[in-house]
Amino acid sequence: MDKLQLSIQTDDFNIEDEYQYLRQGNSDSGAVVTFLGQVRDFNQGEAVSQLELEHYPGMTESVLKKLLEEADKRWAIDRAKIIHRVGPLNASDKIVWVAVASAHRGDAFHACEFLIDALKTQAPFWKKERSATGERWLDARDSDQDKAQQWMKND
Amino acid sequence: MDKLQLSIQTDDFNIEDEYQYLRQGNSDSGAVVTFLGQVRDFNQGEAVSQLELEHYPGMTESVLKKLLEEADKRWAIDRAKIIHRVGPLNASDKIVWVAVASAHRGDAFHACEFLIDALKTQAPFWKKERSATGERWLDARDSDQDKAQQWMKND
Amino acid sequence: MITLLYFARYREALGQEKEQLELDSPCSLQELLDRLRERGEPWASTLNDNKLLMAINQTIAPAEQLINDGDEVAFFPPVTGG
Amino acid sequence: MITLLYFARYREALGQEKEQLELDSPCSLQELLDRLRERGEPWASTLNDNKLLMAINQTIAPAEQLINDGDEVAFFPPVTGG
Repeated sequence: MDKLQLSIQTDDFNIEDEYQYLRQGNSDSGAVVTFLGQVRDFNQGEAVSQLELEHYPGMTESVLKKLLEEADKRWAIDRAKIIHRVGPLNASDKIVWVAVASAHRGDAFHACEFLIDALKTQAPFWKKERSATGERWLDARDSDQDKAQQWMKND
Repeated sequence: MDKLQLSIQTDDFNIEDEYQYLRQGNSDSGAVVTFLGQVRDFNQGEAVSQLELEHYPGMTESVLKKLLEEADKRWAIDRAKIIHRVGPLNASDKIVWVAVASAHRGDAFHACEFLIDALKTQAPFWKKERSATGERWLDARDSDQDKAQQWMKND
Repeated sequence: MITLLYFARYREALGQEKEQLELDSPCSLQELLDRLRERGEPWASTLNDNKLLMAINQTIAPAEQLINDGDEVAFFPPVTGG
Repeated sequence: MITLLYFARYREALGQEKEQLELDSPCSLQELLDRLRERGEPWASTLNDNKLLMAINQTIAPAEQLINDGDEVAFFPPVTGG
């Protein structure tokens, strides 16, 4: 089993199954920290709201692979996995899951937060919101850039 | 549904089910951060290893409830849950799960890490290891005390 | 009457998890602890642990805190959960 | 021959996700960008975005980087995944 894994997929996934996969043959890790990003209900009161996730196939995988390798260099990691969904998603659907297993919970927390912060500013995904009133591409947030910068200062 | 939940139980639990429960009627939270602690294989090479989890019923619940309330005061939390197992556990079994849902991922990360750090030094649980060579009560670790202290400095 | 509870390695060393005790007059946790140690072994050595923690009614309490009739007093080593 | 890719709002505004272009001689990303803008609308305004990002062969690249024959060049707005 690969220590560092990633999957770009349209289908939903089961977190318990993913967790079982992460710890398979890996009883050294006492700690597993995960981040899950889900579709927020951005149109409260409106009947329909949907998110469309576009990405740059090939570049996405190569960016995420580099981020996993960087996390692996900076922290003590036994296993790490990123799942990111693409295509149409509905309110409360899972979008992204980042999981890090480690013998040290501090490392698991740091690596997991680094991965999601870096993913948000570096991985080529784009979100479009659709509702009854129309559709719009989301703008990148400065707060995400700030979070990502923090990890470089810590080098 | 209560915003802050806790469960002390002997049975295993399904993380996907718990996640569904956390987000039920809660589409405001874009971020869910979880910590899972599992039994490490502390006797590599030995055939049998088991962990026995003892706790102080009543006090356990009251300490965890206070920690959840403190986390809720310090960070923007939509839902939080702690599950801690007691009784006999085997290698790779889940021991503890801490989950925090928030509109802000930074808050979810901080609250989750605070909860597990505080739980480890304040909640009345005790671990005993059993293996073919005998059994022993685990000693508290100074590193856990140090981590817990950090959160007080940040007040 | 107060209730005493022992957990983890103390429970095992003392061979009991619970006992009830009559308090003549209000006393502090420290005074109770001294009284228990005076019973001899295994009390003397088991409760002679500088890491020992005490709780009154399920809240950690300092050695000088007074115990009242009806209280639940617990003795336990540093916690190791999570 | 190089391949150009457009993503997200650029793809929609330009009405295409991919095109192929003959390069007369090695040129920089900036020179390519200028050439595309000279096509007029919708190119001129769509690619006149100070947040525009460019990649060569799936790696973000600065405007002065040279493009070689056979390269895959992509134009896209700031990313919003996760």
